[in-house]
Amino acid sequence: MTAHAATHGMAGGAGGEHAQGAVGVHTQKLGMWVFLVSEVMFFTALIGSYIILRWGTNAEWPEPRTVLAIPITAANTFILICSSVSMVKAYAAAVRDDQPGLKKWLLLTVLGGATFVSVQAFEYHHLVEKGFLPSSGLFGASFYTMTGFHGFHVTCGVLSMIWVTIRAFRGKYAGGRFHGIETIGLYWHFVDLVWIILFTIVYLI
Amino acid sequence: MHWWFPGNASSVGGKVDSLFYVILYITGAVFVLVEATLLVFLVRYRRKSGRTAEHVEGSTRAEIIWTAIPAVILVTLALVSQPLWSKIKDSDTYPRNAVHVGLEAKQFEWHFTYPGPDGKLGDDDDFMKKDTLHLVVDRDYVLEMTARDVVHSLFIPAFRLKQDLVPGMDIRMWIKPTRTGTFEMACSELCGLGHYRMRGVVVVHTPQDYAAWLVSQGAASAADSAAAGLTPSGKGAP
Amino acid sequence: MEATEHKAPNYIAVWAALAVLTVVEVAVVYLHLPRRLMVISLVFLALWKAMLVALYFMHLRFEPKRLLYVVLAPLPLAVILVVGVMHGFRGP
Amino acid sequence: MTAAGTAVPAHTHVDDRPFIRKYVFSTDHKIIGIQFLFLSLFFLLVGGLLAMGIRWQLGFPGQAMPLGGWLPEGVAPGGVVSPKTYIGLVTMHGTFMIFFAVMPLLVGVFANYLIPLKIGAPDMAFPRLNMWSFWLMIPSGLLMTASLFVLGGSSVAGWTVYAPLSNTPDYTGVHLGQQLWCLSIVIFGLSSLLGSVNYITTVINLRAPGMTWFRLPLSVWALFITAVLAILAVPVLAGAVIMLFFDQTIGTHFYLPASGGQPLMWQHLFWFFGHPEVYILILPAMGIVSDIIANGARKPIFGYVSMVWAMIGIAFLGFIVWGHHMFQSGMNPTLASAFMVSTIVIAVPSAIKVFNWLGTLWRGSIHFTTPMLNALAFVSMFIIGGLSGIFMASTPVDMYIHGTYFIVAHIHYVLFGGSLFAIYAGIYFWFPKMFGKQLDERLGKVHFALTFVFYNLTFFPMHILGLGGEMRRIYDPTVYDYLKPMQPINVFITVSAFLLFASQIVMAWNIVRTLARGKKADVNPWHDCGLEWTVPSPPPHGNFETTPTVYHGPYEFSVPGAPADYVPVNQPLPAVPEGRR
Repeated sequence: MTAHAATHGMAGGAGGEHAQGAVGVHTQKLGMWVFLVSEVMFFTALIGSYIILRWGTNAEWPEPRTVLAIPITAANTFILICSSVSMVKAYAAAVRDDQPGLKKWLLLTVLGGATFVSVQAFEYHHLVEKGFLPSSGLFGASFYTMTGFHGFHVTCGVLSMIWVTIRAFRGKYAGGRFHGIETIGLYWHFVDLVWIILFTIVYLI
Repeated sequence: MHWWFPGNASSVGGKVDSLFYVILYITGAVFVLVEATLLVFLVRYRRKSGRTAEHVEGSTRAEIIWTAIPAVILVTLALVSQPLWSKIKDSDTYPRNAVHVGLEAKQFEWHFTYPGPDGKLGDDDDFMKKDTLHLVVDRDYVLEMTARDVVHSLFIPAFRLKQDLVPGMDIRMWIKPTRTGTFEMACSELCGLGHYRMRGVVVVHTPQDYAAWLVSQGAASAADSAAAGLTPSGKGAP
Repeated sequence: MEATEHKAPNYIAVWAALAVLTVVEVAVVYLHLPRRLMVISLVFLALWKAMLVALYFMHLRFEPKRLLYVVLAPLPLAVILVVGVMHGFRGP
Repeated sequence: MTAAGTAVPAHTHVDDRPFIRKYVFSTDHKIIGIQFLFLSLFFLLVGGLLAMGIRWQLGFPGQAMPLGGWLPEGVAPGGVVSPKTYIGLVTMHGTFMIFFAVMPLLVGVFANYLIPLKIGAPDMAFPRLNMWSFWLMIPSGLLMTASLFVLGGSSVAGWTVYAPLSNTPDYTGVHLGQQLWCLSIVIFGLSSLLGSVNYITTVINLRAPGMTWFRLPLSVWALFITAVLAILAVPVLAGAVIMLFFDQTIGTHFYLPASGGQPLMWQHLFWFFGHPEVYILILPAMGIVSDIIANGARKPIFGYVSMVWAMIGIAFLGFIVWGHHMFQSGMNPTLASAFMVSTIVIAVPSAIKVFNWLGTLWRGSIHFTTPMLNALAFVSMFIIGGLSGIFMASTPVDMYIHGTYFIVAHIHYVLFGGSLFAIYAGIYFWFPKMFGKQLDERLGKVHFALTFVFYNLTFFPMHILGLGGEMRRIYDPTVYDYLKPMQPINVFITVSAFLLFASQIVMAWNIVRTLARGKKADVNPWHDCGLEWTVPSPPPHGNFETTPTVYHGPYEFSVPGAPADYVPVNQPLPAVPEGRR
């Protein structure tokens, strides 16, 4: 409980180093995990509806691979995974207080995320031109809803990541103040994780 | 003055009512006991000079007792309700020889399709009636229900029956009237601005009356079917 | 620091595993396996990948058990929701 | 995403923040709680006004409403409520009361105000997110209010907005109103999410030394569990509502049978949120009432540990009972049976709580203060609401009473008789702490007595209407011959409802008068043990001079050997004769 004395002065969640409360988890990190728990339920509603509509009822369903381009999306999946790796490398650099490393890996992460979003936008454009729209049956509806909200999450992630990168260049994460990196990293990996599920369930199965 | 259940007129109504009264007596007794205890405590343990509260933090034994008793009563209730429920709603248990009648609900209208003299649904002698369901007393019926636009709910208070009709779903409900007469039916799921006037009637005949009615329908049915069939509803208008 | 107590996992190895699993997934699709086998293997592969990300990138392997419970809490609910609703459609 | 706020100085005496940071865009949990209080009381008033419109039409169908002539011709031709207006009133009454009155009153006000004070924290874990949680409620409330005035009118699909009625404008003529409803609810969900993340993190991580889990006041436990329910349930609603919104705007067919969509899926998703929501609306009330009853009876709460486990049990079971709202929906009857069992089981922890409250009163020394009276009303009304729920849990009986006024009576016994009485109790109890002034006890008791009487006269007869077979949400019951004889009951309810509404003026007057020139409140007017009563009223920014240390549980009243009949949690218990503790 001595930890509390430390938390007391910085209830702002500003990432003090000793701000671990009763469960021994930094407040900021705990807050992010709680947020991610609710994100799980949000995506459950969307992905669950897809599962229910496709397998729980007798709706007609096209073979996804006849509509969607798997190779390019597989490549895109790989890009997102790479950006997760660069994120975790950035975190490791921050823990070591390796500032050049932190900046390098953060920039790569931003790049990976932005590439992913761009490829997705390109894919949308292509699909719409082919006449595959949200109004094209249940598959179109759920495809655009799920991947759209995932893309929205990635976009939010890229924007915050840019902000974090700017802060990193200003030295805000120097001297062991790495909790901000860890927290945004959790969000980033979560978005990656959701994509892993989405890629399998929407594109492959 | 009728301020209680409408008189029962179906095979399941009596059982539903009995179950209701069982629950009413149990909950009524619990209600009186608990509220009386509350009142007694409030009077007896009100603040008085010279008496202080007793520092009691709980009693495991008391708590086990008042957890176990409601649990037993409640689970019993569930077990008692279950068979009746399956009998009413599980279409696998419906009588084989039941007469099937079609029902399609659309905004503020009930459209019944009768099997005609041969007793079979889905052939040429079927005929339609709007907002009126004619049945023979003591005969088993299965309504084959669907909705054309939004969710409706068929509610026949005197039969104690209620079942939603969902667009895109084929739902069946068993009906067996036990008393002749005319009974009102209503929609009990908000279905639009005219929800309140989605009224219909069930006319329960003796077999003789029904036969006579059926004959009288011979000429009228064709015109009625046409009228009931595909008239566009006054969309949105109450 | 709680985060530095454990030895940093070999992130590159995890990355390689993820890449290989992705390739395997795509391969499974084009192998023309029986439908059921394909679905089962794809779900298995996806869960494997998701676990790798959660355990190593999100450090769940190195967190206190209590945090793990917090994180796992919604999963049964998600399953209940989907299974319950799917069951609900096999109607009367 | 990185919620980095500036550090809040904990030990401020001189608070030199500018006015706008102090009272408008404040990050102080106490100010945010008070902001929520006034916002949600406003919406409570709006919801109440809409209810008056509903009652007029049901009591006197087809007659011109008093002042109805002032309404536009399209809304109330000749002063008579039109069917469309009527269903709009029903829909928006439910929506406002649930999302914008009762839920923010319980969670926004009490969770914000009480959690940090009661656990000994200087503020929430993320004060800035907390501020956003309030300021997102404003656009959300504005959008919902705006939907009343847009072309085509507000949503008319009931607060449950069942598809396809809601997502197909052709069926009702409502376009924009329903879309605004959806947007408002999504923003509301975000606000609720930010609040809940804060409450959970704060309770887990910012407890004062000595404030162990099983020393938390039951109100904090309840608010914590509520926040857990909210983060798990509200996102599902958000997802479902987004799909509904897409159905209306970009031509998807999630809930339309036309291309294989499922209307029933909306009901499942909605109630998967909706039932935990019921507990979101009642658990905090239970927590507040537990605190106040222990205080009023001057006794420790009876069976503290089982009270906590009962709440956890309710929360868990709350996620597997959603189907009981759908027994007659065409859902698989076998699944319905499973839901019946889980629903019936959930009554057990509720019963435990009621018995434990009675046990708390047993051998107490009951002070009939205004908060205590309201808390006792909660208990007795919750008993009725709980018992009437058992009728619906039994599937065959539910077949008759589903969708009738019996349900309306039940929900109001739980939400008004339950939650709202607890909210009143909480407002009377913590008002001195919030504003430093004591509400007038005599006016408070008058308000309580009038509300209690007219509340019962309004809602109890609805059980009878329901058993007589009167459907809910119908514009004019006199269309049906079998309902005509019951019309006098409707008239009676309407008159009672007007009086009930008028009785609330007493409370409004009490609040206004007290704020203007009320008696200054003591630091601890109710002689309570909680940490919030150890700091000045109202507490300073940062709450505590020094971090408090907690020595025992929250309900140490009438401890033998103690100098007073309560021992504040930051003081050790007196040395006790062996055999205790």
